[in-house]
Amino acid sequence: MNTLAVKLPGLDLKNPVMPASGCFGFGREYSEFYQLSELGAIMIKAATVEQRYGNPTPRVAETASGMLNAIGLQNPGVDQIVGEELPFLNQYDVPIVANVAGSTVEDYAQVTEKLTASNRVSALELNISCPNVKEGGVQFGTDPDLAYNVTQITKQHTHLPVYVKLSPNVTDITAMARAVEAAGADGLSMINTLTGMKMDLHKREPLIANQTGGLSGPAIKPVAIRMIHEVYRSVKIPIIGMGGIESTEDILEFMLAGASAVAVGSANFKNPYICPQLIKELPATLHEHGWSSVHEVIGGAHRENNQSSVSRA
Amino acid sequence: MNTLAVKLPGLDLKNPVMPASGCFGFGREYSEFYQLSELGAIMIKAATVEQRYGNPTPRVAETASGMLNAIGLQNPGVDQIVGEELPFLNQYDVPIVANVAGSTVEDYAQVTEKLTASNRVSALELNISCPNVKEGGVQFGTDPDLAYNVTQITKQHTHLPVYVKLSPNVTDITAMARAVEAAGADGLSMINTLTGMKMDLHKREPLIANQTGGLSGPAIKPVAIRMIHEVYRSVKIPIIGMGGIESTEDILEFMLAGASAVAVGSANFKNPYICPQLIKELPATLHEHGWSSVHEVIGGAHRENNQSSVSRA
Amino acid sequence: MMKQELMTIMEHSTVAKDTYMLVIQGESVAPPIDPGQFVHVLVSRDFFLRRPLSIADVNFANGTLTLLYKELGKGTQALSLKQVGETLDVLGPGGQGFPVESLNIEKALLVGGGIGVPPLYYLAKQLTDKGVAVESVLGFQTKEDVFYEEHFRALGEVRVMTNDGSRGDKGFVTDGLPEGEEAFDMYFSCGPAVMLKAVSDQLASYPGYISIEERMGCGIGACFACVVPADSGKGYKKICRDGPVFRPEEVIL
Amino acid sequence: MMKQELMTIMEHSTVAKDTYMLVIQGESVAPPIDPGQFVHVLVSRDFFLRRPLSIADVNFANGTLTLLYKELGKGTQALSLKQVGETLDVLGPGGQGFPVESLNIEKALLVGGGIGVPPLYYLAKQLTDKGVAVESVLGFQTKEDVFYEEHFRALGEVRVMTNDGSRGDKGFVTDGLPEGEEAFDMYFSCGPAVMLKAVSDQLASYPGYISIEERMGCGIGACFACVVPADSGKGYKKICRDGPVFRPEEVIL
Ligand SMILES: Cc1cc2nc3c(=O)[nH]c(=O)nc-3n(C[C@H](O)[C@H](O)[C@H](O)COP(=O)(O)OP(=O)(O)OC[C@H]3O[C@@H](n4cnc5c(N)ncnc54)[C@H](O)[C@@H]3O)c2cc1C
Ligand SMILES: Cc1cc2nc3c(=O)[nH]c(=O)nc-3n(C[C@H](O)[C@H](O)[C@H](O)COP(=O)(O)OP(=O)(O)OC[C@H]3O[C@@H](n4cnc5c(N)ncnc54)[C@H](O)[C@@H]3O)c2cc1C
Ligand SMILES: Cc1cc2nc3c(=O)[nH]c(=O)nc-3n(C[C@H](O)[C@H](O)[C@H](O)COP(=O)(O)O)c2cc1C
Ligand SMILES: Cc1cc2nc3c(=O)[nH]c(=O)nc-3n(C[C@H](O)[C@H](O)[C@H](O)COP(=O)(O)O)c2cc1C
Ligand code: FES
Ligand code: FES
Repeated sequence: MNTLAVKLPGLDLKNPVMPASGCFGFGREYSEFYQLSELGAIMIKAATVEQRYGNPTPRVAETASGMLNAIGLQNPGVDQIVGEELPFLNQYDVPIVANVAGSTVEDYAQVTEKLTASNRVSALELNISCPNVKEGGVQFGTDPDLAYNVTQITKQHTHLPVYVKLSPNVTDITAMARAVEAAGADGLSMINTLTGMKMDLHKREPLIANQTGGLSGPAIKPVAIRMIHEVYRSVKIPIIGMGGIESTEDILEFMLAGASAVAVGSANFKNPYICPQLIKELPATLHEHGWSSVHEVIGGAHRENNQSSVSRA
Repeated sequence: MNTLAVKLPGLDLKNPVMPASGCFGFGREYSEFYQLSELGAIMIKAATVEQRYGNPTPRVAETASGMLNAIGLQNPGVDQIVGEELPFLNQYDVPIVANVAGSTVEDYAQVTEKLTASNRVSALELNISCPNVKEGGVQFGTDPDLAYNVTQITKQHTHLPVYVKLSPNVTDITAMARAVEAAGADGLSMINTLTGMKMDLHKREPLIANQTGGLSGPAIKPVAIRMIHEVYRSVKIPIIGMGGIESTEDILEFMLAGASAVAVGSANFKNPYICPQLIKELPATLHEHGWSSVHEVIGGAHRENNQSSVSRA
Repeated sequence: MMKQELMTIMEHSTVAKDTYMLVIQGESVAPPIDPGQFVHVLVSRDFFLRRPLSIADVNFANGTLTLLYKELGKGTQALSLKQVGETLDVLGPGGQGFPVESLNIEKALLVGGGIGVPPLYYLAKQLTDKGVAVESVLGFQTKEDVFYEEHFRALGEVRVMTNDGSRGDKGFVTDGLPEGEEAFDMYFSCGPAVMLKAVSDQLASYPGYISIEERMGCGIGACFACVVPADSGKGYKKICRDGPVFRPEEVIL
Repeated sequence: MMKQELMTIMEHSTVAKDTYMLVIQGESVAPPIDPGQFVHVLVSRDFFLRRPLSIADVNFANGTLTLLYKELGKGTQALSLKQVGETLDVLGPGGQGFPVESLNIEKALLVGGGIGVPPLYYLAKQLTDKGVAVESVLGFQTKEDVFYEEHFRALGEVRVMTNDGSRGDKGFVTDGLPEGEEAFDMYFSCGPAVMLKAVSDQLASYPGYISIEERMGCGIGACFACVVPADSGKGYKKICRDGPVFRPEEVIL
């Protein structure tokens, strides 16, 4: 069996490592650093119906072992993404996961249709968890009924597998996971950022213009692993894990907790080569810890008690 | 006006810095490092009706800019705390805030009565947010109705001011804050730890014996500041802020967001002298940023839009 | 071509109050590097984000870049403690700089404020190399903050402005701009946003280029952290990728 | 008295595979310091928790402590890179050590496993100083891991056990314990929990002391991280405060 390959709904991954949405743009910039086809997949920046400008600046701030961002879903709009960004990415032999966002259920449906019709992406990632836009987005991500609804309607507008991206800013993440599974989600991606704030002592107000921002980076890794561990026991659909991944050991922690594949987000900013580096080092780290393939790791922390007979990879 | 003094319900603080519950035991150990009377107040370890042994070990793990703990409310029981620990602490000229925990509403009532009857504490901190005990504790902290209930009953059993300690593991922290304010809480203390997990790659299971633990330290500071900022706008009672405080700049960030005083938790483990050091440095940091007393800082980030006319300190 | 490289610190010294000159050597130092381009520096593993710093001078023969930076926060403070011989994780050179090659001018006005002065030095050198006459107006808070005055003087006329008048003339850079027709053909400015706004308003009748600052994430154009509104507010430019140098009419300050 | 101090690294060398000897100097090194006590070390600002390390030797005249540690994770790895002359943030000495003063014995058996060996060296020195004869059984994984064998040999009889027999005898320390009546009066043991359990079971007829390890938060008794059940499970002891040295009957392993 191949050491690194993982098969997920719609995604035939040569390895389980992909850049996370919003941290890799549409791949152009990173294609100057390495061959994008080395990646397991690429999760591209959120697409909305219309072009969005996003929030005022400053949009990012550094925090202890992490950062805040409040980009606000800036993107060129789904038409331009389909017309210009996807053709560029399709040059490379790598599956594309398109991140779908909006303010209303109709927005999600429309973006989904256009992305599906393009025949240029392998799967959709439903962003119901962006904490940085005033309307929409975040409510879908914190109310199981709304999440059910938007997932179900999205599924009606596409034949592509749908991964729903969960927000960690909830009391019970398993309720969210169960709701979207019931609505037909093919997989989950988790976690999005934790809502946070930093003060500017000189200006005596929040440093980020949007006031709050999404916390990412190693700071949130323990929360991500806990939530993936909880959700793995609650649903049968596979999980793409993310939140603070910086090393191959981190990847194994996520997989033990229950992730079938992982995404690397803000660490790309620190080290533009991080994804191919992790992919290269992963086999050695696996072997060092006594595993011969990533399959053996997935959900490993549940092995003793885990009743689930589903293979998630 | 005194630079550092803050007056809160039941607490006449010579300065706004106190050690956080669970990170300072009952003060004995730290009394070997410095005079406890230098502190603004002391928040002692949780008290339950009976002695509790707590969770199996390992109980702590290091994470990026933070740590996980799952002590599980180990404590010698309220009788021994009243009989042996409080008399020791009462030697020092420093207000004591006693942390009340339990599995049932009756537990809270009983501990509250005994602590009140002792006449040895200045205020109570209602721990409805400990994520590390299987039953009780955490449910009270994530359901506004339960939180209302336990707060109201506690208030019926004491004349002491009650500060309710909020859990960050909720979708809407303001709903929790409003509920306990409506139930008669005199103040809030926030935040308790975020639930997290770390994997032990050798054992292929969670490193903490309890599986999950509470994440504390600078990693959670942005979440704490965001929640305090949100809650400050939603209620009129004062807030004691905590979560990752390590420097005087951190204190000012918490105060700008809306905290009237602050507690220092896990940073005590890194530097046993941290509390007196922060107290000593605070006036200089205040002046450096153009303030002459902590009063001017409290809620400062809300000044422009803030309708509240209540002074919280 | 943008690269990530562990560059070696060759020189590190104080040039003014809290202001340092850092010379770093590495293979990324290969033509073309334009004045106004920047490097994105990871000070140490203690930091999660890189810091953008302008390229203040280049020596292709030695393979070195010169950076001039001011200690303003934790990152630049930690940077100031780095010793000669240590390495620094540098991503760059990035962005679009000032267009020297394509220019057809005789007299250039350079207007720099504080830590906006560094990129103008390499620009001044490039311009004078090309035969363009350079006049500089450099603004600082007080005399202790002034740096590289002599370096600029070696390349052309210099007027120093300080807020308190403790060196040069008292006032802002906008108080020190040359007057009269034909004083210069084009201006080039770098400094805080308020200054750029004032300078570009006052010099609206001249063609010019300004270099803009914003907090950055990736520093390479992927994260949309560093945008500035463009096209009457409907569009945007990425400062790290499309800039930091823009024509004032391209962006909305 | 427990103190927090920036101690200076005087020596730092390899004594076995991934195993280092670190000599640090500071004012905290004042009597009394008992064998079995430990220091709680903040390796650098990159780390949030301190690391407990046993005191392996003390030199009051020079004001130095010797630590012996094995590189096992990120903290000890970062520690191994520290250079002589650098400082180290040390909290200590902490805990209750082996009670040498009050003992009235003639022959002591020391049983150490791996990184449990360090505190036994200072104990062996203290015991022999007091005229107690010392016999040591030291267990390691393989011959590359063996350290301080000669140091112990200078103080008494030594039997080395390795898991693979690559040095000394093959087996666990429990395979190497002396047999026969009156072989010793009291035993002292430090090592992994499983080893301590096996040793104290096998030597149940002798009085003894064991030193226990657990992950620590505060390291001073305030946080309840490092407890071990006591009094048939109803009570508990704090390893950092009441221990790390206990009588086996005091605690439940
Ligand atoms: C294109 C460009 C070129 C620059 N060139 C220079 C130069 O040549 N010399 C110089 O001294 N400074 C320059 N700056 C400003 C410099 O990046 C900041 O002073 C520096 O990042 C502050 O870091 P810190 O850690 O000391 O401050 P902190 O406030 O501790 O930094 C926290 C975070 O905020 C960011 N940040 C803070 N201030 C700024 C700022 N003014 N601009 C951008 N990011 C900021 C930091 O990068 C970091 O991510 C430039 C900025 C840009 C955008
Ligand atoms: C009282 C006492 C005395 C000790 N004396 C020595 C000694 O003299 N020489 C020596 O080499 N080791 C000793 N140890 C073990 C030593 O503390 C650990 O090997 C060390 O903390 C590992 O740190 P790390 O950063 O390399 O590992 P990591 O796994 O990266 O550490 C992560 C966290 O876990 C803790 N941790 C990991 N393993 C242990 C462990 N076995 N015991 C306690 N905490 C642990 C660390 O302190 C840290 O907080 C002692 C432990 C105790 C409790
Ligand atoms: C600058 C930035 C922009 C982001 N934009 C998006 C986005 O458009 N859609 C989305 O689903 N997640 C977005 N995210 C969240 C990341 O995909 C990821 O879930 C999160 O950052 C946690 O991973 P990390 O800690 O590895 O960064 C963004 C994160 C950052 C830092
Ligand atoms: C080891 C440990 C034990 C704790 N025990 C308690 C407790 O008994 N009661 C309580 O209300 N909070 C407890 N807390 C939470 C802290 O009081 C504080 O809310 C939290 O750690 C965040 O602050 P910090 O980041 O400064 O540590 C504990 C925290 C730690 C690290
Ligand atoms: S900093 Fe990421 S786009 Fe400019
Ligand atoms: S480590 Fe805190 S009580 Fe022992």
